[in-house]
Amino acid sequence: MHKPRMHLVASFDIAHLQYLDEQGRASQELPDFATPDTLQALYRQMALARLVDDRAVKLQRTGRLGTYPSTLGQEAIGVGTGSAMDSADIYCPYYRETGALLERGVDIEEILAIWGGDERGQCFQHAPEDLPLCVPIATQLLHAAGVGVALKYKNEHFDEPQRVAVASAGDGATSRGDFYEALNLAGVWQLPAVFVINNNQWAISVARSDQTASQTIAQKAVAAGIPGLQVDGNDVIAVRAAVADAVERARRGEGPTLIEALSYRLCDHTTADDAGRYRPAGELERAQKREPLARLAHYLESAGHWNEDAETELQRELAEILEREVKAYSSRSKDRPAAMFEHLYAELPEALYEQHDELAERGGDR
Amino acid sequence: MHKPRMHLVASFDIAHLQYLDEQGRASQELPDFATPDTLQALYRQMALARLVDDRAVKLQRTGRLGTYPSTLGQEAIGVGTGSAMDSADIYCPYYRETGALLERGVDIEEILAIWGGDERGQCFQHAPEDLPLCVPIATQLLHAAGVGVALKYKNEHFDEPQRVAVASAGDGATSRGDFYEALNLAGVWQLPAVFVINNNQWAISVARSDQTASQTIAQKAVAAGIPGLQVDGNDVIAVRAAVADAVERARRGEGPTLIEALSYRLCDHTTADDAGRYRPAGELERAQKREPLARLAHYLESAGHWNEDAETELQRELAEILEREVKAYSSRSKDRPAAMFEHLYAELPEALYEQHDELAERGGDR
Amino acid sequence: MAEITLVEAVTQALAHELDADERVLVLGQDVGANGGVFRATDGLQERFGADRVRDTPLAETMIAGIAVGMAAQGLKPVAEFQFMGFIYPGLDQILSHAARLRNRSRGRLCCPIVYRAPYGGGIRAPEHHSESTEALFAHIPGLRVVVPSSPARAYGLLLAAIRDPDPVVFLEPKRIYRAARQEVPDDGEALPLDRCFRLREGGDITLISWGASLKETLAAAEQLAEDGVGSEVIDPATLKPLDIHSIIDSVEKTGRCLVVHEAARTGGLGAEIVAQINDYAFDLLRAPVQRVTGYDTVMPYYQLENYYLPDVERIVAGARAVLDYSHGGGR
Amino acid sequence: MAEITLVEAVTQALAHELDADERVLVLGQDVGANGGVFRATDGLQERFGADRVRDTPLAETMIAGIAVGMAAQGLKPVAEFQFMGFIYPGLDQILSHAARLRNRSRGRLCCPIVYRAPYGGGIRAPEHHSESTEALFAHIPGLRVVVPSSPARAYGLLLAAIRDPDPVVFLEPKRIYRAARQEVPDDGEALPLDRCFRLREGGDITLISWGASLKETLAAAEQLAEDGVGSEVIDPATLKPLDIHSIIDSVEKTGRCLVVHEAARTGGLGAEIVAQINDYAFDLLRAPVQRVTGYDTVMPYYQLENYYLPDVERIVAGARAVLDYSHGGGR
Ligand SMILES: Cc1ncc(C[n+]2csc(CCOP(=O)(O)OP(=O)(O)O)c2C)c(N)n1
Ligand SMILES: Cc1ncc(C[n+]2csc(CCOP(=O)(O)OP(=O)(O)O)c2C)c(N)n1
Ligand SMILES: [Mg+2]
Ligand SMILES: [Mg+2]
Repeated sequence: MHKPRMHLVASFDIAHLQYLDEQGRASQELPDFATPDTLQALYRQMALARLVDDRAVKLQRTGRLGTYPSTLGQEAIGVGTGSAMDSADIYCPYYRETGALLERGVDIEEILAIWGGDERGQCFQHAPEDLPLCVPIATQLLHAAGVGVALKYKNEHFDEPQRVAVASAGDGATSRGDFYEALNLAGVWQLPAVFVINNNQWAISVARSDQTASQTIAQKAVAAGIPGLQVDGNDVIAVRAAVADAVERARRGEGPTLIEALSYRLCDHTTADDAGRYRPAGELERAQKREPLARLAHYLESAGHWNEDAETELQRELAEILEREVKAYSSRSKDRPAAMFEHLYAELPEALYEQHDELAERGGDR
Repeated sequence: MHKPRMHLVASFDIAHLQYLDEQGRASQELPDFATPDTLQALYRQMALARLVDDRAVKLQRTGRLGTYPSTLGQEAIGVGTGSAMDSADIYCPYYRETGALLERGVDIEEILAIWGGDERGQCFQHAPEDLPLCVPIATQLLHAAGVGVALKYKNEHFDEPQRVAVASAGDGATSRGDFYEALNLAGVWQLPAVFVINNNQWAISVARSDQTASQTIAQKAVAAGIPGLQVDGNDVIAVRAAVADAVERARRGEGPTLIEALSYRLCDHTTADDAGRYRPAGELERAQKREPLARLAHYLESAGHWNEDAETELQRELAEILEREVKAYSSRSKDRPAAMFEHLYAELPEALYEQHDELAERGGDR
Repeated sequence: MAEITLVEAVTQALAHELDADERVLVLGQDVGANGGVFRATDGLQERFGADRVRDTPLAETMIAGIAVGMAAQGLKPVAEFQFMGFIYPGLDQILSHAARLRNRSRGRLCCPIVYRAPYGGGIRAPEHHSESTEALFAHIPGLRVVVPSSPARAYGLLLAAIRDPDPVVFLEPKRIYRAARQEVPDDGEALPLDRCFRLREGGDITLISWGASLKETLAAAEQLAEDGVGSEVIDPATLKPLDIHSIIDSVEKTGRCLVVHEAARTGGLGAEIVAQINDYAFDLLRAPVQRVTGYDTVMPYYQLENYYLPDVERIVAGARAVLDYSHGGGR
Repeated sequence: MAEITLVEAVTQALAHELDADERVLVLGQDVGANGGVFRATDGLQERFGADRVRDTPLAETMIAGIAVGMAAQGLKPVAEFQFMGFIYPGLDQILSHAARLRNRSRGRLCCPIVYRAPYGGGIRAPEHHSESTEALFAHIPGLRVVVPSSPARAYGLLLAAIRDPDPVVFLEPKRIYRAARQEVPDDGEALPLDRCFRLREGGDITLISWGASLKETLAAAEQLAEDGVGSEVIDPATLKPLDIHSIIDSVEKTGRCLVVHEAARTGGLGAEIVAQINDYAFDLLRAPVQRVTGYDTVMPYYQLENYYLPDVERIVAGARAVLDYSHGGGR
């Protein structure tokens, strides 16, 4: 049979954004925000995230922390995303988030407390409206859509300035229905929402190519009729530029965006994982050459805005901050057992008095 | 800020297939299968589906059937799809399926029994491997993916000839995570599966444009990295050609396809619905002009393969079949109450003996 | 004042709260122009606008999940699942998030959500349209589960559910959506979510049921009364947290109790009620608490559904068995 | 013969059935090269190929749903959910389809599926990784729910589950995955899915538990024995359908019973056991059957999880309360 004639009804392009190449050279004119000060600040936050991660892994190894998911190699995504948001915007994080949380003002002590098995870490004293870290994969994307509904509604009904919901997830998360349902709703309701995917090439041991046949994650936006783009996730300038642009469009009422940030997980999935079991030989080494901190440092150095002394001074300052926070974490008192009832409902129902009291007694609260 | 330079990484086109235009004129050379005999057979099945639907609605109105979802106006989709499959292929139907079920050899009596509240209708005596009609929206698409896994596996491990799983769903169903998860798996595992969407423009009262912002349903395939295309769903030749092509590619191991068949629900959602509450004035009338039966009849007439006598004779023959089947339905005995336990497990567990026996007693079975 | 049905009472409560509190939003499939497949939201979109009463795309996980995000930002979503049989894709979001957000954020954020769904069988509906799986929700810490059984209780309890600062699963017995009419003043008076309702007084046996089954339970009580047996009929209405003490008060008086529910027996809420009566009133029991329930099988297609549902005859027989029970000795 | 752990017994059973029956396929997240996050599928992909032991994309609804389609076509999928906390998105497919396909097709098609998941708390895991919601599944008609509590039972019960022609939810108590070793011959001998296991004989009280809690329950029995109290310890193992008669046999002897489970109390499976003991053995009870369980709140983050889990002290105290119970009169 000869090939039938078909009529074109729709076309889509997926584009990729990069400012700094792998050697830290500007591959195009940098965006306006990329002043030396701002770039140094971004570098600082990525360096801090790396230190926190490193320490957290060590704390876990010595039994002082539970399972911990490091962001090693992916710091540009969290920091770029967080730095592109207004503090009044709402962040709906997944769990691999150290950089973004630091940008959002979450205390290092809080981050450690969460992974140290203490709900009080989720209090986010300096980001009180952000959602807690989210473990069930992709579920937070629907929360972000819901937050977007509320922010749009409050803007229209309560004259609140338009705020934006930003959510993050991993590449594996894009296989879940929640991801797609969130994007679809955001599209059809034109929600002020930005979805940032940390495509670190792995979902635990499942490689990106075994996760989906789509050539890019960004093109999944096509299914929802929303814009989708790829950024170099090891280029913090690109991440910040893309997220900032998406956030501003959302703020202007122009709807949601899906951003795929390409990076690589330069570490085990978590401290409970051993990537040696499944990672092909050589892959890690190749990826290491593209990592985000060295790249930005190279750029700043070659532009004359960074040097060894600055680095030493920065590391000293960050180490001090870290020590202080780790100390605060280590000296926290344990939560009271009865606390597990005290926030279950706004008011403890009578039906739970007995159980609550038994627990309070056991915890020595009374 | 000036617009950054971005690098194109992927491009996608969505195309639309039609053979017969709204007036029943060939808009391009017809495919090889479109012999007068075959087209008459397709017409016959569509006409039968329409009669069954009409009668089922009447049976419901007189209390002799439960809620019924008519396929009025969408007959080309079911008949086109069913006729493109081999009998050994597996169909995973949704609930709006009269035409496809007739093609699959399901008895009219069985169809009526299902909607008449009798599980035995799902026995599908002449389509014993097809899945039962599926009510929870989009869930059957995952079953089709699973059937696809099995068919591919059995081909590779048990030397079974390659069979194909075909599933159907409505436009509303494409908003559900199950839809996307099924497509994504089918893509990454290159499953022999074809997903046919009856885009009848409405999901009960929710218009297609309130369901998703995507310009087409077909483009949702892009998210899964699989081919997606649109067909004129009122053109049975186009439906059959597209499905047959997709089925054959699947059979050759070339993976899944998403097919969006554009049509219109020329009836209430079900007998429990009143589309008058939400359907914009004029829409129904406009859609009626595009309906599939008249279109094919016009084509056949103008080609000299159909006339009034043939139509009269066909209607007489079909009415006879229908009477016989309705009579068989009406004279069915009620299922025994205890039957609700007899197929719950392969063997009734001891824990259920008492309940089973109580029910058998109440049903007069013992 | 006109008398209204249970489903109209639902509409009246929704309208009252939409009117009273701009943070209240109604959302779900076909809740807009169509007014819901049972007309529970009839006229609401016209009155309050498509922003307050929203048709969603067809995705239950989404409905359950966005409600969490909306609530975290201070709105009060009232989300409809079209039938209880389609609530399951939302269970993860309800269980893992809605029910936990307050606790896991140590009170920083909360989820004042109402998840509504028509519930139960007996209306000759298609497959999957007749579910009564309240027990799944009653096992989830952090939720409230409420089932009204009359127009007045539907109104008062739904007001309370919407005003409640925590998530409520509100299950509407659709078999009695239009079974009876009652005067229900639109006075904004909520009913308590922590108290049983005593629907009938009596001293010989306590009959506990909720939702549509109360219809048959009350009829059974009537029939027992003809034989001189006094039944106390209790409607817990709020199934979680359960007001066990009102139940115990009644059992203290009667010493005999029967629980009636439409859901499958094993692991149904009846078991929990039996266990708690045992905990608190074992010594007072003159017979084991018994259950008349749906069978431990899938709710059949509609031709057989009346065999599945507890009917008056089974309830009377169950009560008789409790009443006639006499210790075989042993203790 | 080497002694193996519970998780190794799971691997051994999977390998046995993969080897014996080419229709058996193992699928789930990270079950391939990684061998599962708990190594339950360690080495299986290497041995049987990536076609038999498959890494899936990250989508639980999908995992639950494709198993139905695979089973309908005669395969025997053994699907792993990485943790029980991530099974909920699969619930709709399990409840609405896997559990019903045989019934709704009147026996034409069926679902010989095993849905496996590591289950329970006590391993200092992150949030959502410590669920024990077996009661949700035990309420669903058409399912079997199985929880092994030793390497030998894990092996024998998993073989039975895989061979069973109907869907089985197989919950593996991960706290005891490596708690003990036992010789488990790889002889392909399945254990019955309709019988309780009596783990200890005794005449004074019946202690019923399953999964990891049996560890503490047996320790409590030991402690009670030091005080001269004989405990009969029963592991139902198959929680649905429940072999209540073996339980009744024991209660006939002891007249006293305590149920211990890690899941939240309200609506937990303990309630059903209490209710059924009441149904069948009310007269023989010398005290109300009581429950020592997890609390009716969300399983806390790990710092407090040991307060949540029933420990030996609470079990002994619970048993003491049953043993010391004396009628306050009334009946
Ligand atoms: C619903 C759900 N399923 C499974 C898990 C277990 N799990 C934790 S992380 C992970 C992989 C996630 O991969 P990806 O989305 O790529 O994020 P990454 O960890 O690589 O950043 C899995 C399967 C989970 N947390 N939630
Ligand atoms: C999971 C689920 N949610 C809701 C429903 C109720 N319902 C039945 S049909 C329908 C609309 C379906 O629309 P569409 O997918 O476009 O198919 P159509 O009926 O138009 O052919 C809805 C919401 C259902 N059956 N299943
Ligand atoms: Mg990843
Ligand atoms: Mg439709």
